[in-house]
Amino acid sequence: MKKIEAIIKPFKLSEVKDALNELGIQGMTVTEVKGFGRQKGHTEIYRGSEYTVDFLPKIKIETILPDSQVKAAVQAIIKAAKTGKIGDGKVFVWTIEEAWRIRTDEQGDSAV
Amino acid sequence: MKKIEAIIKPFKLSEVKDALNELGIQGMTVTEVKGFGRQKGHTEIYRGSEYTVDFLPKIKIETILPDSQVKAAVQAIIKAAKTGKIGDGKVFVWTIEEAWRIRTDEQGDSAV
Amino acid sequence: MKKIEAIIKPFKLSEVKDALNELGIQGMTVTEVKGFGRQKGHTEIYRGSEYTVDFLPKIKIETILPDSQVKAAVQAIIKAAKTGKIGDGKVFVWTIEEAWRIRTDEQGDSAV
Amino acid sequence: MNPIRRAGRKNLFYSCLVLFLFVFAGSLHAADATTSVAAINSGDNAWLLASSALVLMMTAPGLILFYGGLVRTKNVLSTMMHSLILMAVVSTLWMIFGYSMAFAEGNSFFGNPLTHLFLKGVGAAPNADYAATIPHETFMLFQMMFAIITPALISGAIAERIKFKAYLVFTILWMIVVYLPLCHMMWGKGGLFNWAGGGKIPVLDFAGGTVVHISSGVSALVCALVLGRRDGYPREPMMPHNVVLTLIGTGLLWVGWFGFNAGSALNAGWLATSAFAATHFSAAAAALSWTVTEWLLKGKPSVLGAASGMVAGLATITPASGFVSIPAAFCIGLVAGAVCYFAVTKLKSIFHYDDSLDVFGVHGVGSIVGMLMLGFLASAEVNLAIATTFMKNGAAISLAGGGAQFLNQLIGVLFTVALAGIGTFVLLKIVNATIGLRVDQEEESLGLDLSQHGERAYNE
Amino acid sequence: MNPIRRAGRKNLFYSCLVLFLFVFAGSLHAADATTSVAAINSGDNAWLLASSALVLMMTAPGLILFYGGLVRTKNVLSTMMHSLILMAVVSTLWMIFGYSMAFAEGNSFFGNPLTHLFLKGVGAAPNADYAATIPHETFMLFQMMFAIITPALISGAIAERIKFKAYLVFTILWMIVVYLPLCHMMWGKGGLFNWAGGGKIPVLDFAGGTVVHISSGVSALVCALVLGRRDGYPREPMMPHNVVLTLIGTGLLWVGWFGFNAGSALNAGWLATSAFAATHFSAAAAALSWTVTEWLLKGKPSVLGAASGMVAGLATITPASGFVSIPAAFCIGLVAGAVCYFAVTKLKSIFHYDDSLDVFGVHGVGSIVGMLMLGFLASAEVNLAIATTFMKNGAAISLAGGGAQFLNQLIGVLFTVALAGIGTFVLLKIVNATIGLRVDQEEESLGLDLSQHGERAYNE
Amino acid sequence: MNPIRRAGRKNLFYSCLVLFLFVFAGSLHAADATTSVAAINSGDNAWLLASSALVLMMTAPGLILFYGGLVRTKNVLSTMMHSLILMAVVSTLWMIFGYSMAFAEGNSFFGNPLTHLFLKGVGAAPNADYAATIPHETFMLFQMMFAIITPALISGAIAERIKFKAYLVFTILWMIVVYLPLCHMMWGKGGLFNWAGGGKIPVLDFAGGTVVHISSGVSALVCALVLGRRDGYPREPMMPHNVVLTLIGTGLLWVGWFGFNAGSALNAGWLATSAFAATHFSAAAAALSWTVTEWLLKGKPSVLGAASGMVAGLATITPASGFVSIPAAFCIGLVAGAVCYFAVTKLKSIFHYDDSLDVFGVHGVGSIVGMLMLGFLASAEVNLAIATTFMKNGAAISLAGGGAQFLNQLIGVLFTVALAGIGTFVLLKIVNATIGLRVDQEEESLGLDLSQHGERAYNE
Ligand SMILES: Nc1ncnc2c1ncn2[C@@H]1O[C@H](COP(=O)(O)OP(=O)(O)O)[C@@H](O)[C@H]1O
Ligand SMILES: Nc1ncnc2c1ncn2[C@@H]1O[C@H](COP(=O)(O)OP(=O)(O)O)[C@@H](O)[C@H]1O
Ligand SMILES: Nc1ncnc2c1ncn2[C@@H]1O[C@H](COP(=O)(O)OP(=O)(O)O)[C@@H](O)[C@H]1O
Repeated sequence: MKKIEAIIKPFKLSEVKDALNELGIQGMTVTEVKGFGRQKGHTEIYRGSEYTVDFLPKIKIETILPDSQVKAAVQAIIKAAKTGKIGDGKVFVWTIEEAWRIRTDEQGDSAV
Repeated sequence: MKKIEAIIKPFKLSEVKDALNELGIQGMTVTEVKGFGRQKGHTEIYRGSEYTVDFLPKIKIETILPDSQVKAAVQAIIKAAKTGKIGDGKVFVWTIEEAWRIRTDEQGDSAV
Repeated sequence: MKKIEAIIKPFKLSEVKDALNELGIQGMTVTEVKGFGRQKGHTEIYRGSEYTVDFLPKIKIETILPDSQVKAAVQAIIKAAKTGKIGDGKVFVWTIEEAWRIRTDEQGDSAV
Repeated sequence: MNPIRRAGRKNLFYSCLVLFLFVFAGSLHAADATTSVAAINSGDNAWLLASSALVLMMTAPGLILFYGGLVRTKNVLSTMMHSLILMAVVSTLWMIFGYSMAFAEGNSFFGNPLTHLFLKGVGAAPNADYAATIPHETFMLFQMMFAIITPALISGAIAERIKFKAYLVFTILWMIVVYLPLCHMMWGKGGLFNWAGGGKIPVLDFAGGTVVHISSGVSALVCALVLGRRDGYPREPMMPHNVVLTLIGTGLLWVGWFGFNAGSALNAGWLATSAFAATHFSAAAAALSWTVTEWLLKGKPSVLGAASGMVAGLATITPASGFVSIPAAFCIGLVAGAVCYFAVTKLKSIFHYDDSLDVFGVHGVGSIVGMLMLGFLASAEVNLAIATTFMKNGAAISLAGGGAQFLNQLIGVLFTVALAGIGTFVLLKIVNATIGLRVDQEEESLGLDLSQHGERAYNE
Repeated sequence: MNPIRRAGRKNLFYSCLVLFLFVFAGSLHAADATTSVAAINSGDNAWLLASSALVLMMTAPGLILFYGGLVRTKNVLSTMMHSLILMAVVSTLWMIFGYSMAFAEGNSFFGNPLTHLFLKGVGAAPNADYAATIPHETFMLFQMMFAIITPALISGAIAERIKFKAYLVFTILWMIVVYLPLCHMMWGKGGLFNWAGGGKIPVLDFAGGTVVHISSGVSALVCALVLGRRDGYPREPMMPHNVVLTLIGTGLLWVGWFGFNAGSALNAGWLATSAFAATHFSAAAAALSWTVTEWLLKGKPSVLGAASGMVAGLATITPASGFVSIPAAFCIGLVAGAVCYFAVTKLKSIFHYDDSLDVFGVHGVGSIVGMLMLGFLASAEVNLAIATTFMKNGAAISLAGGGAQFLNQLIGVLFTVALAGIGTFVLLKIVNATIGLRVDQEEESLGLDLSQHGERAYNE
Repeated sequence: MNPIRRAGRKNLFYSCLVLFLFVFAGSLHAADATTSVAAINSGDNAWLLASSALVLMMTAPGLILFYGGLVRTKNVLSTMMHSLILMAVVSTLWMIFGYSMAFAEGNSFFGNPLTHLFLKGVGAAPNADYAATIPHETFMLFQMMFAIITPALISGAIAERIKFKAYLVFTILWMIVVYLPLCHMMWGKGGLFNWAGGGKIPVLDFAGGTVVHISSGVSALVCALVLGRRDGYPREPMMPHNVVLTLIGTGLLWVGWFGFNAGSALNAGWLATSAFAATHFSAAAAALSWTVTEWLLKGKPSVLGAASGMVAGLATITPASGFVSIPAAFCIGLVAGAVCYFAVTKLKSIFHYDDSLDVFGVHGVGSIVGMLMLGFLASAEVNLAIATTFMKNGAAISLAGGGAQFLNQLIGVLFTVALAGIGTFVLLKIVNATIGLRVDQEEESLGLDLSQHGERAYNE
C-alpha cells in the first residue's frame, strides 16, 4: 500500500479530484498549505511598510492506494494539475505499512 | 519508530485524545483537513445557484511512537473514533527512521 | 530521497526558512497545525465558563531532499528552531520512494 | 416531504395571498392626511423618526451581531436569521391587528384588534392619548420597533438547536398571547397597569422593563428549560466563534438604546435628554461593576464581560430611564453589573439549564432589578407627571419612590413573570406536540445553517 | 509603467492641482450667510442632516458590507473600494459642477453647470423651488448622498474583474452622461419629467426609482454583458466569502433607507412619517414573499434570500414611498419579493450573463415594478400635492393612480432604461478601447485586492 | 497574586463602593426640571441628541473597528477594550467632577470641580454661556462623548504591548492632567484661549483640533517613544489582521463625524449644515490626495490608504469645520491627505518609533495642519461671530483669516503640543515606576487577548 502526496495549485483541485475519481479512486484527504519554492511571491504595502510574501497558497492532496493503482494515479494527477507555469507543484510517493477503516475495522487494501 | 496518522470526525477529537493519553501517549499533532470518500456531502444554495460540497471537514491526528506502542494506540483510536456511521475515517501506519526533540537534541525513541 | 517533517513554534518559521535556504534548500511546504505535548496550554473564560485549551498553535514544515542533504538540514532546523523552552517541537525523517515535478515531469532527486 | 403535501401547501399559500390582497383592496388608498396637522412639532417628529430608526438598528445589525458572535461558526446565520426574519413577520402582524390589539381602546387586558385593522385611522393626526405633537403614525412606527426586538431577544435562549419552522410558529403565537396583551396592560389606553392612561395599578415602566426585557428574559428561561440543553453542553467547549462581532453589536446596541429610551419621551424636550443621560450612565456603571467583579473573582477582566455589563446596564435602566436622576441611574447600573454577573456565571451552572446566550441572566434579571429599584428611586423632580397624573378617588397620588410604589412595581414584575412564564410554557408544549421544537441530532451536529437554511456563513 | 510616462503623469497631476487651487482662490471665502435665514425650521433641518448622514451610511458601511460579503476572499477589498472611492470622487464632481448640472435651472435635460460652479450661491438661504424650510446647502448635501450611492450600486455587476483605473474613468463619465441629466429631468427645476417643477411629462418618482435604482440596475446589466463573465463562471463555485458581512450590510441599508425615503419629504412632517412607514412595510413584505417563495420552490428558506428580499423591497418602494398607503406599500413589497426572486435565480441562468451581485435583478427589476405599480397605487390622500400641482392648460391634473398615470410612469421607465442602457454601453466601449476594462487572467485569478491594490484583507 | 492581597483589594473595593453610594444619597433625587424650559428648541435638541449618539458611535463601533482591524489577531480584543472601557471610565469621571472641571466657571486653566459635582445643577435649563436653546444637560452629554473618544484615540499608539491596568491608570490621570484643563482653556467659560467666552488669546477651534486630535496625537507619539516598539518590530511582519473591519470603521467614523462637527454648532441651523458640508468635502479631498499620492509613488492605490486619507481629512477639518467655506474645506482636505501620507509613511521609518496605528501621523499632524490653515482661511461670511464676538479694549476684533489670527492659532497649537507632550511624558514615567507599563515578552508574544483578558477573538 502506498501513499501519494501531491502539492498542487489551489484552483486545480477539482480537476485533480475528478481525474482520480475516473480511476475509481474514491478516497482522499485535502489540506490547505503554504508553499515555498522557485515560484516568486508578491509584495504587499500597508501604510508604507512593504512586506514580501513568499509563501503561496497551495493544496496538498493525500491518498492511500494499493500498489497496483499508484502508477496510474500519479500520471492522472500530473496531467490534471499541470499548467506548465512555475509553481505547479510536486508528487511524492512512499510505502504505508498498514491501514484500517475505523467504521468497520477492515484492514489492508480493503480499508482504503 | 512508527507514525500513526488517523483521519477522524472532528467532534471525536477530544475522545481520541483522551484515549491516547490513557496509554501514556503525550504527544500528537492535529491538522484540520477536508475529506473526500464514501460519505456524501451536501448542497448549498446562494441566490438560486446550487453548489454540491463533497469535501467534508475532518481532523488528522499524527503521533510518532516507539514500535511497541503502535498496536495499542491504533486499537484505542479506532475504538474512540468509531460511530459506526459512514465517514468515520481511517488509520494509517508507516515507519519513521529518525526523530529529534528540538529543545534537547534528544534522538530516537526518547525524543517522542 | 527523504522527507523531513519538523514541528516548530510559529514565530520561528522565518528563521528556519532562512536557515534552509542557506543550505540551498529552496522548496518546502508549510502547514498550520495544533500541537499537544508536554507544553501546557492555557485557560479561557467566557461568561464564567472556563475552557482549558491544550492544543497549541504550531507550524509543520515539510521538505523532501536527496539523502545527502538530510543531515545538514536537520541540524540547521534544530539550530534555528531552538529556544530551549518546552514546546520547541520535533523533527522526523523517513524515506520517500519517488518524486515528480508536475510542471516538467522530472522525476527523482532533480524533481525536488 | 412528499410532493402532494407540498403542492397542498402551495395552494394554501396562494389562496391566502389572494384573500390577503382582497382584504387590502379597500384600504389601499386609505390614509389620513386630511385632518389638521397643525399640532405636529417638526423637532419632536424628527427625533421620533430618528429614534425609530435607532431602535430598528438595535435589532439589525445590533442584536444579530451581538448574538451571532456568541454562537459557533456552524450556527451563525441561523442565529442572525432568528432576529432578521422578525423584522418581516412581526411588522406584518403589527400592521394587520397587532398595533390595534396593543394600543386601541379595549379592556384592561388588550385593545380591540379591529379598531385599527390594517392600520386604518392611523395617520397624520396625533393621538393625544399617547403623543400630542407627533403623527399617530409616527407613534405606531416607534412602538413597532419595540415589538420587533422583544421576541428577537428570546431567540438567544434557543439558539443552535431549534427548528426554524417551530421558531416562527412559536414567535407568532407568543406575540399574540404574551407581548400584545402585556404591552396594552402597561402602555395601552385603559391598560391594567397604565399609570398615565387610566390603569388600576400604577406600575412605572418607562421604556419596556416589563414589556420588553422581563417578558423576553423569563420566556427565554422557560425556552431553555423546555428545549433542553444543546447536544454536548456543557462537556464540549462552545466558545463564541467571533467575539469581535459581539463587540460591534454592543456598540450599536448602546447607541440604539438612546433611541429606545430617550425616544420613549415621545418628544425632543428635556425628558428625552434626561432619559438619554440615565441610559448612558447606567450602561457605564454596569460595565464598571461587572468588570471589577470579574477582575476580583477571576483575576482577569474579560472584554466579553465588559460588553455584557454594558448590555446589562442598558436593560436594567430601561424601565427607569425616564424617572430617575443621573446619580440614581448610575447606582442602578452598578447594582445591575454585579447582579447580572452572578446571574450569568452562577445561576446557570447551579441549575444546569442552557440559556445559550444568557437572555434571562442579562435581560430578565437586569430589568427585574431595574423595576424594583425604580420603586424607590423614581423622582418627581425628574418627571413631574408621576406626582400629578395618577388619580385615586379624585386625588392625585404621587408614584415617586417609596414603599407604596415599590409594591406596585413588585406586582407589575410578578404579573409579567407569571404571564410570560406560563404563556411561553403552554405555547412551547403546543408547538412541540404538533411540529416539534428541536432539530434531530444529525442536523444539530451539522449545524443549523446547513440543515435549516442550506448555507454556510464563511467560504473561500 | 516606464519612468518617463510616470514623470509625465506626475507633472500633469501637479499642474492640475495648481490650476484647481487657483480657481478656488476666488471662492475660498465665498458663502451665503448674510441672507435672512428666518425661514429655516430647525426640526426640518435636523431631520435632513440626520437623513443625509443615514444615506451616506448606506454607502459606507452599508453597501460595502453588503457587496463585500458576497464576493470571494481575494476580491473583498477591491469591491469595497469601488464604493468607498466614490465618496471622494463623486463628491468632488458634485462640488465642481455636478450639483449645478443636476439642480440649477437650465433646459429640460440638464441644468446650467456654471450657475453653482464650486457651489457658489448654495448657502443658508432656502431654495424655495426645492425645500422652503431648510438651507439650500442642506438640500445640496442630501442630494449628494444619492449621487454617491447610485454609481456604487453598479459596481456589484463588474466585481472581481474590472481594472481599478477603468472603473474610475467609467464612473466619472457615467455620472456626467447618465446620472446628472437623469436627475435633472426627474427632479431638477424645469426637468422634462418633473411633475412638481414645470416638467412636461409628469412622472412620479419620490426618492429615486428611476434616478437611482433603474439607472444603476440597467447600467449594471449592460456592464455584465459587455465585460463578460468572471473567469471560471459558472463552472467554479463562487460562493459569498462572508454572508455575515452581507447581513450586517442589510441591516444598515434598511436603517439608512429611512433617511433615503423619509428624508426625501425634505421636511420632518407627516409625509416623512408616511414615507418611513411605506419603506418599512415594503421591506418586510418583500422579505416574506422572497422567503416563502424560496422555501416552497427549493425546500429551504435561505438567510441570504431573506436579506435579498429586504433589499428588493426597499429598492422597489423607493419611487412610491411618498405616494402610497401602508397596505399599498405592503402589496408592492409582496410583489417585489417574488418577482426579484425570479429575476435573480432564473433570468441569469437563462441568459448566461454574470451580474455578479445581482444589481439588475434586485435594483433594476425591483424599481421597475415599483414605478409601474405606483402608476395605479399613487394616492392623493397620502400626498395631496399630486392632485393639485401639475397643471395642463390652466387646470390641475391629478396624477393619482390610474391608467393615465400608469402610462406616464411607463414612459419614465422606458426613457430611463434607454438612457442608462445606451449611455453605459457607449461609455464602456470607449473605456475599453482606450485603457481596457478587464484585468488580465493572471491578475483575476490572483484577485483584485493583490493585483490592483497590493493588499490582502485577512492576515495573521 | 496571593489570596491575602486579593482579599485586601476586595475590601478596599467594597468600602469605596459604599462611600460612593453614600455620597450619592443626597443627589439621588436632585434634578432641575423646575426651571422654565420655554427656551428649549425641539429641533435643536433633537439634533444635539442625535449628534451625541453619533459621536458615541464613533468610539463604538467606529473606532474599535478601525483600530481592531489594524492589529494582529492575538490582540484585537484588547485593542477594542482600550476604547470600550473608556465609555465606562471616562463617563464616570465626567459625572463626578470631569464636566465641572471642564465647563464650570473657574480660572483660565480649569473650572471649579465642585460646582457641578455629580452633575448637580446640570438639568433642563439651558446654560446660555454655551447653548441657549438646548438643556444644559444635553450640552453636558454632547461634550462627554468628546471626552470619551479622545483618550481612546491615544490607545492606537500603545496597542499590542501595554498592561491593561497601566492603561487604565494612565488614562484616568491623563484626563485630569491634560484633557480637562485643555478643554476648559479652549471652550470653557473664561478659558485662556476661549475666543467666544472671555479668553485672552483668541484661538479658533470649532470641534476639537487641539482639545481632541492634537492632544491625543501628540500624547500618542510620546507613548510610542516611552513604551518602545513592539517586540519584533519592524523585523517581523505586522500586517492588519482584518482590513475589512478597518473599512467598516472608516465608514462609521465618517458618518459619526457629522455629529462631531455639525453637532458642535450646538443647534440645527445653517452653521450646522455648513460644518456638515466642510466635514464631508475635506474627507473626500483627503481621500483623493492620499490615494493619488500613493498611486504615483508606489504604483498602486491601496484601499487602506484611501481609508486613512478619509480619517486624515476628517481630523484635519475638525477645528476649521465651522469657520470655512466648502472650497476652503476641500483645500484643507487636499493638503491633509498628502501631508499625513508622508507623516505616516516617512516620519515613522525615519525616527524608528512604533506609533502602531499612526495616531500621531493622522490625528496629530492632520489637526496641526488644520489649525494653521484655519488661521488663514477662517471666514466671517461663514461664521459672522468671529468678526463680532472677541473684544479688545472695547472694540470687536475680527478673527477672520490673516497673519494675526495665524499667530493666535500657532500659539494654541504650540501650547497644546507642550501640555500634551510634557503631561503625557511625566504621567507615563510615574505609571512605569509604580505598576509598570509593558507586559513581559512571554505575554506579548502570546498576545494581550489571552494574557490580559483570558480570551481569544476567534474560535470554531
Ligand atoms: N523540496 C520540496 N519539498 C516539499 N515541498 C516542495 C519542495 N519543493 C517544492 N515544494 C512545493 O511545491 C510547490 C511548487 O514548487 P516550485 O518550486 O514553486 O515550482 P515547481 O513545482 O514548478 O518547481 C512549492 O510551493 C512547495 O509547496
Ligand atoms: N484512500 C484514502 N486515502 C486517504 N484518505 C482517505 C482515503 N479514503 C478515505 N479517506 C479519508 O477518510 C474519510 C472517511 O472516508 P469515507 O470513505 O467517507 O468513510 P469510511 O471511512 O466510513 O469508509 C474521508 O473523508 C477521507 O478524509
Ligand atoms: N509523539 C509525537 N508525535 C507527533 N508530534 C508530537 C509528538 N510529541 C510532540 N509532538 C509535537 O511537538 C510539539 C512540542 O512537543 P512538547 O512535548 O510540547 O515539547 P517538547 O518538544 O519541548 O518536548 C507538540 O505540540 C506536538 O505538536
